[in-house]
Amino acid sequence: MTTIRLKGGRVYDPANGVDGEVRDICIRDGRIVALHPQDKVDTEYDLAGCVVMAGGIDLHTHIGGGKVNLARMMLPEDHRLNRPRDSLLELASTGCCTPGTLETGYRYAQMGYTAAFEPAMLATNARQAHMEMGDTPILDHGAYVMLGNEELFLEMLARGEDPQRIRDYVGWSINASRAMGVKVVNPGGISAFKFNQRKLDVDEDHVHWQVTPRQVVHSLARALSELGVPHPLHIHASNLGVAGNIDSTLATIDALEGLPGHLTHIQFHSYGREGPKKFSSAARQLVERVNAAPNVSIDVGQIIFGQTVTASGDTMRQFANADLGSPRKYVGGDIECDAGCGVVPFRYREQSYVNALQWAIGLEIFLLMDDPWRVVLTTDHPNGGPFTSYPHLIKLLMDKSFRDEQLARLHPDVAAMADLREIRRELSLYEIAIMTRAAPARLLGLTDRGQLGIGAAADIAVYREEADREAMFATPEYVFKDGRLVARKGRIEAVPVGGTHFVETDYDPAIEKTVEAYADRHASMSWRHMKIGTDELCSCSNGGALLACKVHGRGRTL
Amino acid sequence: MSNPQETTSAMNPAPTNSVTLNGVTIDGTFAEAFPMKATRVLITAHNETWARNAAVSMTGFATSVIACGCEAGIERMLGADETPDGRPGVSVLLFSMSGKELAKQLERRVGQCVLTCPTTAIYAGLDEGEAIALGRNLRFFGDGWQISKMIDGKRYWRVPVMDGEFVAQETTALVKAVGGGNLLLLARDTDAALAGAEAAVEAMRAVRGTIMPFPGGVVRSGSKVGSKYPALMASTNDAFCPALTPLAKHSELDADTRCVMEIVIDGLTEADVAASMRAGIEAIVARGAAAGVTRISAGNYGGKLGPFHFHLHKLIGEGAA
Amino acid sequence: MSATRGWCLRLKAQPDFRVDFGGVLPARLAGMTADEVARVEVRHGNAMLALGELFDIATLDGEVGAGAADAINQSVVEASSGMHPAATTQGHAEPPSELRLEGDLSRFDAIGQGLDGGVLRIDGAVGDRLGLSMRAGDIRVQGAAGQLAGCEMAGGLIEIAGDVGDFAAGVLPGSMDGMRGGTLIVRGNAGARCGDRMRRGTVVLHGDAGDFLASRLVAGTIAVAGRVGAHCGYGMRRGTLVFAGPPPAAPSSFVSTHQDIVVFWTLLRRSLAYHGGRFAALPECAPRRLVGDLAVDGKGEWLLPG
Amino acid sequence: MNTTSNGAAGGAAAQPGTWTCPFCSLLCDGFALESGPVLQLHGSDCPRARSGLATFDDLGIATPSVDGAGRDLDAALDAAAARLAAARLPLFGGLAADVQGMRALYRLANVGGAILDHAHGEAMMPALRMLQDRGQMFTTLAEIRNRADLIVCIGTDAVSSYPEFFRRCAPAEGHEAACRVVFLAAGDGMPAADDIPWASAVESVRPAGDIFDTVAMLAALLDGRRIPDPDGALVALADAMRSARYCVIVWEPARLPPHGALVGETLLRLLMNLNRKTRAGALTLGGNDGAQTANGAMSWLSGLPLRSRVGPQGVDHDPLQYASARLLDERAVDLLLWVASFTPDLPPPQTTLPRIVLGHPALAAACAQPGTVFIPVATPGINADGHLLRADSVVSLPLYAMRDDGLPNVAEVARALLARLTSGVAAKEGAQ
Repeated sequence: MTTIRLKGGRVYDPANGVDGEVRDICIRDGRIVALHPQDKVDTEYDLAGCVVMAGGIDLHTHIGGGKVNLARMMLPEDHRLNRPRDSLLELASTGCCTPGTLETGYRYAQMGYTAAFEPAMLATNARQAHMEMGDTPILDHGAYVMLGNEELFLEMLARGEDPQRIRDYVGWSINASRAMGVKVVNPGGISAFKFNQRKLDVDEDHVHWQVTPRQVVHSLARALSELGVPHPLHIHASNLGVAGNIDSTLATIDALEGLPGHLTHIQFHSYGREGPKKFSSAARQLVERVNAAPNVSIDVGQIIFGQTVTASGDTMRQFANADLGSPRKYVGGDIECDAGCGVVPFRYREQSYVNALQWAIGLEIFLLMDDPWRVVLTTDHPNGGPFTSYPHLIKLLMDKSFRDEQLARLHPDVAAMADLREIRRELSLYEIAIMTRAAPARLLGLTDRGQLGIGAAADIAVYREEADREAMFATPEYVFKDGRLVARKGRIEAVPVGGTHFVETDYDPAIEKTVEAYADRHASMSWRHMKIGTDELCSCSNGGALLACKVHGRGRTL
Repeated sequence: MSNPQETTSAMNPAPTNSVTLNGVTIDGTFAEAFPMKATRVLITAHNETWARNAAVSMTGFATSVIACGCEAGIERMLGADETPDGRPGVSVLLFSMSGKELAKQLERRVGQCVLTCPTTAIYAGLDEGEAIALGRNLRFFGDGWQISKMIDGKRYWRVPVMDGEFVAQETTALVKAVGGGNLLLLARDTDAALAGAEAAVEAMRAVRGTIMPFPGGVVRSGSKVGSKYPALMASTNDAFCPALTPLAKHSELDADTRCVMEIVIDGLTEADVAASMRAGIEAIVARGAAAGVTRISAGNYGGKLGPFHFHLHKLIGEGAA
Repeated sequence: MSATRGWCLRLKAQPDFRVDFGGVLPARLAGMTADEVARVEVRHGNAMLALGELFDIATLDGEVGAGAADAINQSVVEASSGMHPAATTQGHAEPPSELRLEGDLSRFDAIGQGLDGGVLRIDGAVGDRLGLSMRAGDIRVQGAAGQLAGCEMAGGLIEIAGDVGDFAAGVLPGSMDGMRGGTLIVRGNAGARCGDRMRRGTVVLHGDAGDFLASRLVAGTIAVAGRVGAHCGYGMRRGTLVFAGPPPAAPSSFVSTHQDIVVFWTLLRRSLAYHGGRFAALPECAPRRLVGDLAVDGKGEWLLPG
Repeated sequence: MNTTSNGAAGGAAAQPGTWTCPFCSLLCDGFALESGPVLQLHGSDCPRARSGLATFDDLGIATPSVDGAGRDLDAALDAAAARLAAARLPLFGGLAADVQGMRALYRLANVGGAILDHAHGEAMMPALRMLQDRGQMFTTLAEIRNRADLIVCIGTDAVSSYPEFFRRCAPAEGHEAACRVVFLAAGDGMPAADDIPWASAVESVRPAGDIFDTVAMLAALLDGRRIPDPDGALVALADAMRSARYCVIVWEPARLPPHGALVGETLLRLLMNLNRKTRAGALTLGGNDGAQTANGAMSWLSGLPLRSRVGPQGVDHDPLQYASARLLDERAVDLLLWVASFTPDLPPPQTTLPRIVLGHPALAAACAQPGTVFIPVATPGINADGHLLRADSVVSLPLYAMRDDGLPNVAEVARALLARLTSGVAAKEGAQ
């Protein structure tokens, strides 16, 4: 039994309405507990002058799975420089845009993050995704399984299958792949690209299956809602990166018909078609709509200037952008009648009109949203920029003059015209704590994470208060994972294996017959191997805790 | 640049401190010149004729920056042993008031007069100085078929054209230069004035680094600054117009002077301009007053506007020394 | 002890493992004392090893200036009277800092990595990645070089008296551009893939070239005096190959063009003539020209004189 | 030390869909395996599977050995750990292991620093270098099965090393669409129409010149270049590829001559071109003996693929220098740790350097030498559980022990060595 007292820090715990109160936080055996001030503890930390928050939670970061690994292999030049090891506990691992899993875990923990979620796990690649996440030390993790482009689902939808059957199928897929939620990427579009379709609008028919993205989005959102999966359908909408895509983004919100939905890396989907370059910010349109739609949450996918790599399941859009790659490399794949992957290295340039505007749009969205509980801080790592740029992003959001300095360096048309110039808002530490901890925890249904209430897991980040928010958030004073000190002033102190979050749903097991019949006709492996057993998950995830969340919706129990 | 005189009233009075050499009076005055930007390019071609054709076109309509954008001229012809590619060529100088305007003029003139001209190639004629585009933008004429080559640290573009390929160096160098050196030749009649001017120009052409941008090197419409018409910045130099000797508020001429010619010189350096003017004066002096040019003067603005002052007496003094 | 402008390191014995010599540059050592030089560490296997363990260390005082000037002159001008423009990188009055290495350094990699001035002379063979990413300065090797000599170099001059291994003037895995500028002179033979992904600069090869000369060449100039191996120009996009010796057979993805290129040829020929040997005797009349590789951009050219 | 015990007990017959074959990177799981002293394969006559399984027939008691003398496991581990501790720069070669094995080997390599290369490292490099230098356009078995209407095998017959390949590509009965199979520059003795019964046509195209010439010419033709005197059959093939709805290129880097990465890059280029108008993808056949797995795990752990050195100084990748053969030839390393857990066909290379071999029991004789520590290990899918990555780089499959031969698996041996090498550091590392 270990007890720790974090004494006298200024606490920001939005989940419990705590806004900068100075108070003690006590830990016993990895959980936050209430101790009497006179109670003796094993270790006490004096946190005068420090800010205390729950550990950061990144709900959209590409940290594991086939395409990330392909990106690693494709960019050896990004991996030549090794960060000096601060601690013998760190194993060798390198990379900036797509670091090795070990490096990913260390860097996140050094920044005060304690959980990260891979948003694009292919069902057919789920084992590898869990293995990579299992090799990401310190962080808890989980993944959303990609549905909506696999032939079985499209076939069911095309033949007008009963929504209950679709719900069962979705429930089965979540359980089989050990997912935390469901993501849809370019609904139907990845499949359509395999049939040589190069564009798919929300109400356009898939050339082969004759179903529309609207149907795909709605049926998945409905299935999740009925299954009771906490995380809303995670939506990478149609027409990513296309000028004027605000129309399809708003149509995608319509398609939800009030059902919960999380629109991810929304920055890449908030483009108008105005102005001389036929490319403009639609941030206001987007935010106006999201503010009015309480069923919708978003994460931003802020871009950060410099070298990165875009890795996405959206082969249709990635192939279209292949020629813009820098350096000019491209990985694309059609995967198992299930999904796809496209990897394009990219360099965001301050002097590019388009990139500069993308940057401004992302910040506008952050700053215009009324409700911080429905907007999560992401760069869509590594697509908008590596996760290591979060402290920089936080500074941009908290410091208007710093933001203006950056804006002034951009392409002159953007520097002179962007709406961003007029936005005076500076986010507070409380709002940052919402966007980086409390909101993602709530959106994922993590009841004991992202908060510092009694009984919560002791995932805690302690920052030395500094006027320079970038420096402050880059190197927390202390980071605790489940009550264990894992990083101190950037030095790794312990490397526990993180736990795996996943949900277990109820569904009618009769759906397995459908899956089996499909697998016999079309798949390249036994349907039995489409399921990851519990022992297997334990092995894949390297022996970390299995953090199952059982949900009981309207599916039938076994 | 035609050398505008300030105003008649501001002019130096008739020189009292003149010197006479071989009967030719040399005024104790000075030519006042201005900083300009300049570059030199070398045009080569299959033979001298085509190199000259390109150069003549390229330097056409380039007498004065006032309306031509630049002042340009052929510096000299180059032998095959003097050019980068072993073919006959021409050295051309361009002058303008700003680097930006010079770059614009260069690109237009090379694009229209050299790129188009059979068999030509074009190279930088200066190594040191700020780089300005030569082939850099013209290459796009190649529509994607153009090829870049670096040879000994210099970049060339090879643009496919109908006679083979047009080779153009990527950039040439921009340097500070001097424009507006001048001589005024006062003669007893038209024949004498022309003959004297032609002789002077011929002598001055031998000086490297200079051009005389006006037709045949000579300008008869010398000007002063300002005009009775508010819209005009310059107007005829009434102090040197024989027609106005008895009429103008101030005249520099006596009744025997019936024709005046001006030679304007642009040069890469102050020394180049000085050498050119000296060569011109010496040519006139050598012919003697008997040949009809009786007096040499120069145009200035009272020394207030241009930093370069070429005192005629100093020039002959240095020449003598 | 006062600082010296140059050092001579004489190898005592062969190291047990390969040594990464990157970071040991003339300018870095120039201001050091002998003790400081001896304490400079290089990576040897998994550990760091001090130069003093590997080398006897002596100064080059008294001969540095002359040595450096000689290095430049001899390196380039052997068979020609003129001064090669590429060799005029040391234009300043101060004699450049110099480092001389003596012994068989074939287990020493990345010698001269990132060099941006000064002179590096090696009286013996060197390992892989000689002059990796160098930007300026001169490297002279009396012996042979391993693989990737002049890899990704962006400026300066390397001259190698012996042979070079595969991938000279080439590229590290994943990089888009190999050699990016400068001059690489090889008096011996080159291995396979010489000029792989090279983008700019000049390679002058007095001996033979191995297979896949100029593979994936992006641009730049490679001149070869000797014989050329199989699949020359494979995947070359742009750039120029000059064959001063026996011309290789043209693959079917290369085709002839027939335009007048005497202007370009004269510029190039005059530049190559500085290197002497067969390059001094390149004919004045324009050579035969092939373009390819049509499997890629097809804007590369082969110049086949005579 | 515990031996693997998760799998079925000896004697049971695994149904199709539960046994995954570890003997090539296609990882077939459609066959039944009857366990017992002799392992019986049902549903396939795959020669690779059969010969692989045969190496486990009547497996005697495999004992570790040190310098040729039989020792118990602990003694052998002690000897191996002592030699490893004395080594200053070891090479971890072979690497024929599963994911768990690679994870443990990676930690072991980190202790003092080691170079990692796979037994098939040389064969892997063309595809890896293509990926590093330009990328890749891939497709996977299920896509081929459902979508391909033209399969072009370039420089390979596919079946010599991957006997089940065409059966894995076969459309389900009743779902056949016309699909042609063309072997291009693949030599003699290609499979005939009878061997690929579902194909609408099986042809062989053999233009003059070698494979480098052939793919370059194909790329030029697909790019619409005017080539003087092109090979007629190649022109026809290019036309067919352009008009196919989904063309699949199959290549096998192991069969390419040196510098085969150039073939890969040309293929990638022509695929990118082809995909501007129609759809196409490539399947790379390779990665046997855990090569795909070792490279995948190495890449995700470290950020760099195989032929890298890891250790306290970080990671560096050098596909030329860190080739096993070169390292041993040059004596640029001072110890070889060789892992070959699938078959006895990957014996450790001969060298005078000390060797530690974690091998298939049948390698015992080849490793009974002075200077060599031999530790027999279990094989994923036979007598150990495990995970392997499939050739098409996306799918990974579980493998289950079909019987218990009392052998430790690679991960267990590596962890035991790690524990012997480090006590202080390992203790702090949390739940392992």
